[in-house]
Amino acid sequence: MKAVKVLYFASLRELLGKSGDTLPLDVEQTALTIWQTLNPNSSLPESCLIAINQEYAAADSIVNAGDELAFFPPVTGG
Amino acid sequence: MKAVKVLYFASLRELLGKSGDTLPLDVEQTALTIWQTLNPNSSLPESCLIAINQEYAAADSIVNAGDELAFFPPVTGG
Amino acid sequence: MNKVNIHPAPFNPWREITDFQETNLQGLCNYGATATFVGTMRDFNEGDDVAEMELEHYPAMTEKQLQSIIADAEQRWPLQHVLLSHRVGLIKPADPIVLVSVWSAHRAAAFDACREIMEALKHKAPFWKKENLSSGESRWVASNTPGFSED
Amino acid sequence: MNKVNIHPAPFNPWREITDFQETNLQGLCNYGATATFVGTMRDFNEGDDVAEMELEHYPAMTEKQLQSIIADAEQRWPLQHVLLSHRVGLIKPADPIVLVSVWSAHRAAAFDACREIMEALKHKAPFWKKENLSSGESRWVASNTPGFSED
Repeated sequence: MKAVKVLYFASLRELLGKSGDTLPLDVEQTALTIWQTLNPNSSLPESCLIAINQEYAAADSIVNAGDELAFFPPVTGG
Repeated sequence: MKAVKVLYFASLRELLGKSGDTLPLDVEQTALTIWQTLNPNSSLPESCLIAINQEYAAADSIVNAGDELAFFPPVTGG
Repeated sequence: MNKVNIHPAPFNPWREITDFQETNLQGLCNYGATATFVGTMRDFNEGDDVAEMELEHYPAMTEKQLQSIIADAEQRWPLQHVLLSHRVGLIKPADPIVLVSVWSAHRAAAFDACREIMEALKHKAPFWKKENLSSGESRWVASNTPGFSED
Repeated sequence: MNKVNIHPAPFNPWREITDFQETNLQGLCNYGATATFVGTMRDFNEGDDVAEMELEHYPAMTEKQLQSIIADAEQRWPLQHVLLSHRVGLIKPADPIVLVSVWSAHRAAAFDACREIMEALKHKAPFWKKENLSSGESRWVASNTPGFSED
């Protein structure tokens, strides 16, 4: 069965105590739904950024099996 | 007797065929008057820049004996 | 010719520009302007002494985002070359963190593009800084300082 | 710490920055931003091939003006160091002509000051360029290209 690979970075990774998850996925779902499934006790932080296959996306963007989904705090590089 | 040292640069130097003049100076005069005395056959070009003691000045700025007076075209460095 | 480098170890930005020019611009006489920015780690931030910094990133996305930032700039200005380097890992004060270098025929495009690339990188590239303070405390940097003077 | 150099022979701007940092910034961790501009001779201008260029200046005034341009910038922005170098004499295509390098705590001041110093130099410093074209003709450059995009 196909799955979605989920990644967490920086303060979010530390907050959740994990750097990623793998979620089996039958039908497409939104990024938010996937977060809620994987992290039922933590609401998605308001400032959280989302990327699907390394491109910025929104909470209601559609994620398909095989995609790479990432959640992370505001970036602070440079 | 004291004098004013006059310098010409770049295209103005080539136009006049000289890089400088020395003019004995009894009383203070304007930069324009000094130009007219030294170059009776060439009117001061409109775009000409003027410096007195290496600071920008105007055609009616006063020049004293001992000063260094310079005439030059618009600058094109950098 | 564009180049993106991610450095897990200290790098010398001036040597990197020199090498890039020797490799890619040898014999070229068409560029008149090179605008460059180097960001360096300070030992002081928000009132505290910073002993070191950990720079985390999202490798697969970093490269894509940096290339996309360069492509956006190339749409807006006539650029000849862009060199973009960023440090990751454990960083010490005075270490260079980021290098943006832009070559163009004229200075207006070089200045504009260098600054815009730097701002885009600050807002879009997936890097995160964690400061280890001299006091022993650690904290994630919450947001970037503004890129333009408030006037 | 500020430095002004007038070079009668070719100079390497990246080596110059490196030397300046090694001499003056060793052990300092307070600068977060270095903005740099290098102007280089192109072999093409206003539709003609340029073989070489003669750069004349007014030595006594050049130094005074460049120092005054730096002092003006220091009044407007919190700058830590400024390095300003300019070539004079006979210049070949791809030779660096000018280097402006500014160190500050934050990038907004470094970017703003670097660009403003470059514009001020173009408008106030007593340098003149004469182009020797490949055709054998010579001509004085009449005015500078604009420093900002017309938009």
